[in-house]
Amino acid sequence: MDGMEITVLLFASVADRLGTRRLALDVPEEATVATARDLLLERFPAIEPFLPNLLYALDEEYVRVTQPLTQGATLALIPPVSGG
Amino acid sequence: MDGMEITVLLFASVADRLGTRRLALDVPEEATVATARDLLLERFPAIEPFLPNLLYALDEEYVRVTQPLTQGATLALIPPVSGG
Amino acid sequence: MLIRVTRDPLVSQQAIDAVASPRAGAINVFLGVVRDNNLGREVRYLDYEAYPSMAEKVMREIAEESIRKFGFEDVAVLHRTGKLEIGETSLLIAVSSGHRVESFEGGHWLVNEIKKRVPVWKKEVWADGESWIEGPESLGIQAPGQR
Amino acid sequence: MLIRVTRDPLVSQQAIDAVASPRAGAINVFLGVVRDNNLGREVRYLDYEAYPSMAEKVMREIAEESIRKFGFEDVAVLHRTGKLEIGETSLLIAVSSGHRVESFEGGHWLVNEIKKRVPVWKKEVWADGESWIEGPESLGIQAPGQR
Repeated sequence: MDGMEITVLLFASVADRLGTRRLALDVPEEATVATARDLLLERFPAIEPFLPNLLYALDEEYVRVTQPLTQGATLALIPPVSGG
Repeated sequence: MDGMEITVLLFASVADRLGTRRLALDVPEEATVATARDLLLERFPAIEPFLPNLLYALDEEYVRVTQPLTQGATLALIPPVSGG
Repeated sequence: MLIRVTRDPLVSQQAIDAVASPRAGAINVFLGVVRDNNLGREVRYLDYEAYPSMAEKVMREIAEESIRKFGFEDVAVLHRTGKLEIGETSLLIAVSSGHRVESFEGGHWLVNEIKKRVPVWKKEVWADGESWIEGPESLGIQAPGQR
Repeated sequence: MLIRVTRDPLVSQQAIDAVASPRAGAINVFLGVVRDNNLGREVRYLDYEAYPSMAEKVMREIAEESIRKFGFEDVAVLHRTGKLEIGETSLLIAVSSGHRVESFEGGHWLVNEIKKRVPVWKKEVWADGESWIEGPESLGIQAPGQR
């Protein structure tokens, strides 16, 4: 069993819908952001309508969904921002 | 003798050159701003180099040199402004 | 450079003091303020949520970019989070520059980029409901490195 | 509307408070600040002279024009006179508006008009001399009703 564990951060509408702002997620070796996204969708189908508008940040940096994950990384799901 | 008396205000470079910031000027009946300007030039030849760049305000309103003066009016000679 | 995400009230003078410089002839300050209405709805208050550590990181990147782009002497960017009443300041930026033109143009650019890229979200609370604002303006985002 | 020519130090918060409005989503504040250099000369301090009553009248006219033109909620314009040290604020304006775009564009317009039309003059004092600044920028003036 060569998996990794990452931390997933949720915000705003997504966090409210899933009822949590932070969760641990086990992902397989060589997983990418897309892998994590698909696992989350499997575990939380309610996330589905949000996916088209999400951006992803890995360790506080916006990344493409092809970006590989690393052990202990923090993946943030970023809904369209509305600060200011 | 049907003349009027007006107050003339001077500022910045012009005031420094003439050594005064305020003077009373007797002007003839039916005088305009141009009349006052010509009288000032006669009395204070040192004002000559400033004239091309001056604007005129009569009772705190920018006016043309053809504007008629009135008894007791305040005429201000306005060098190019540099506030801000 | 002053960069801060905070739950405390934002004080303009703090941002102005942070950007002061003997070479600055112009300081532009922008306050984003909670308005009593939005898109025809009457707003009771706003609730701002941030991803604070990443928000400060992105704010710093944008501030550094603005210094290169507009030649600012210095920049301050502060964003408040939590419950904000009508009239309270949610975003406070200040820029100092030699002359006024860059201070206005660069200040405007800075606010636009902050609203596009910084991970902060606002929830509108009305008399009869509430909603996260993740509107069309926000959807235009193209983050660096994003497909 | 707050319009003032004064010898006292200008305090930003006073201008911000003066333009606050529940309908305002944006407040833009501009500070004209005394810089330590101009056109390559090292400046020791500035001395501002005004025609105070007319300056306030013209500032008020420009402020009212800006409200019609940009739909501001409110406007504050303050100009200081007398001796100003490096870093001190000579001009302070604040505008409040529904949205940020007008606050930047209209604030910039307001500062430009004030510098063109308000009867205020600045004397630069250097280590080895002094001079009234009545420069090319100022010469571009075309006052209302002027030939």
